[in-house]
Amino acid sequence: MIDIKILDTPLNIQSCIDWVMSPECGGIDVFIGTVRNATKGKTVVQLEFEAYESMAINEMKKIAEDVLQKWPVQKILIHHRTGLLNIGEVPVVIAVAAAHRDAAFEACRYTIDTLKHSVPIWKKEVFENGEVWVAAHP
Amino acid sequence: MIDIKILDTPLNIQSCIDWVMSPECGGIDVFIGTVRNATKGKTVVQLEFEAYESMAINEMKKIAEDVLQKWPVQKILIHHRTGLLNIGEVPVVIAVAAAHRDAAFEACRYTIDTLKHSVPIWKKEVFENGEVWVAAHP
Amino acid sequence: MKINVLAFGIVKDIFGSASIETELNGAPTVEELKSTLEEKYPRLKQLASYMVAVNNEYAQQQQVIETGDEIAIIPPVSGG
Amino acid sequence: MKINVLAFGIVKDIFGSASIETELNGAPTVEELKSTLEEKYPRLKQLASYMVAVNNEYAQQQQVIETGDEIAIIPPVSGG
Repeated sequence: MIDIKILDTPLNIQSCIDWVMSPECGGIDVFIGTVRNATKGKTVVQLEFEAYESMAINEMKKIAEDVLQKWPVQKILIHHRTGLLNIGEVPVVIAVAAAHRDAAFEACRYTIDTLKHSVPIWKKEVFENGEVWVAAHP
Repeated sequence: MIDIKILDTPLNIQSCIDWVMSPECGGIDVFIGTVRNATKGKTVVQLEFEAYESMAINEMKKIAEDVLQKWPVQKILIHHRTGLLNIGEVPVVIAVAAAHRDAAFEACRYTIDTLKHSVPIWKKEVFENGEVWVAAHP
Repeated sequence: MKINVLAFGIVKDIFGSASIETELNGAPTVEELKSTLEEKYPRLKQLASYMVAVNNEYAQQQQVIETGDEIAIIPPVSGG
Repeated sequence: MKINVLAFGIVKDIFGSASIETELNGAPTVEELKSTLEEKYPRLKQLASYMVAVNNEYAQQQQVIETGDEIAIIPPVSGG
């Protein structure tokens, strides 16, 4: 089972975990991205996330379907937030439930790695004296 | 920072995650063990966990200190529950926060793998018609 | 043929807008669209890379754009 | 020397109690404790394996047990 969402409100981690829990599963791995207060030694004030929503949902579904093909995973959830986020807030939650923990760990890591590579979502770092779209320039 | 606990009451996953969150961290990996409804095709009714508490705390601390040596991890939490657990309940929560996600994933997986190998906690599977201490016999 | 092009992230800054309209001849390919846009918005060439999406899918250079397709410029992604 | 031995998991079932007392001569090693216990409780030998903990640490076979040490029998663990 797959649950994919892009939300402009705070992500509810407990609800994400509740959704993946099931009596057939023995292990859940959850990845939670959080906004760091610094990047490459520079103080970060806020992050802004923008998504090309229809395509981002599309690409996240592809990743989730891929995971269900590759690993014996029961449930996978990917929630990504958009808009302005403060330090410590959560842009992304990925939760994977499987009968055995190895599959949960591997699938969860694959999901965040692939998401960062292929899903059309963009992050702008807001500093004290300027802002920059991450990874835009070489 | 390290937080190790053995509790005979339900684990609060959200509090575990709140404890590891910090402004220096960009990634949190959380492993949640859950009680499965079956093992090797047999229906499980309940699990009972017993700990040699003082030594289990000791061994879990060793794992956590080992993690802080081996990976650039900020915070690690290991909470294990004891007593009778029903299907879907949570015997263990491990949460690891790091600046970067690779360290969080690797440290979290190392922690649960090592815990299952070295920490003096025992699990009894309760079936419809009998019960068995897991792994006791060859 | 008139093409509406959606912009995201830094491309929105480059276009100065969340979408622009551009005129292309005949049955243009993705490659031709890119050339035309790069001529009009040279800062596109300074990006680490960028892709074109057609109907919510990453498109190849030779893919032909058809009337009604949803076209978007995808600068390097950085979600998660 | 009287030794109090803590039991957990299946060893509690084998001993029929959460702890037992046993008598050993002189300055016994962990190995000697195991032999004595296995004689009294042969089911210990049917376990996949078991360790002895002295003062909350896994002990080697040749470790000498001293008065006041906390001794526990650790059958195969299965937490998590």
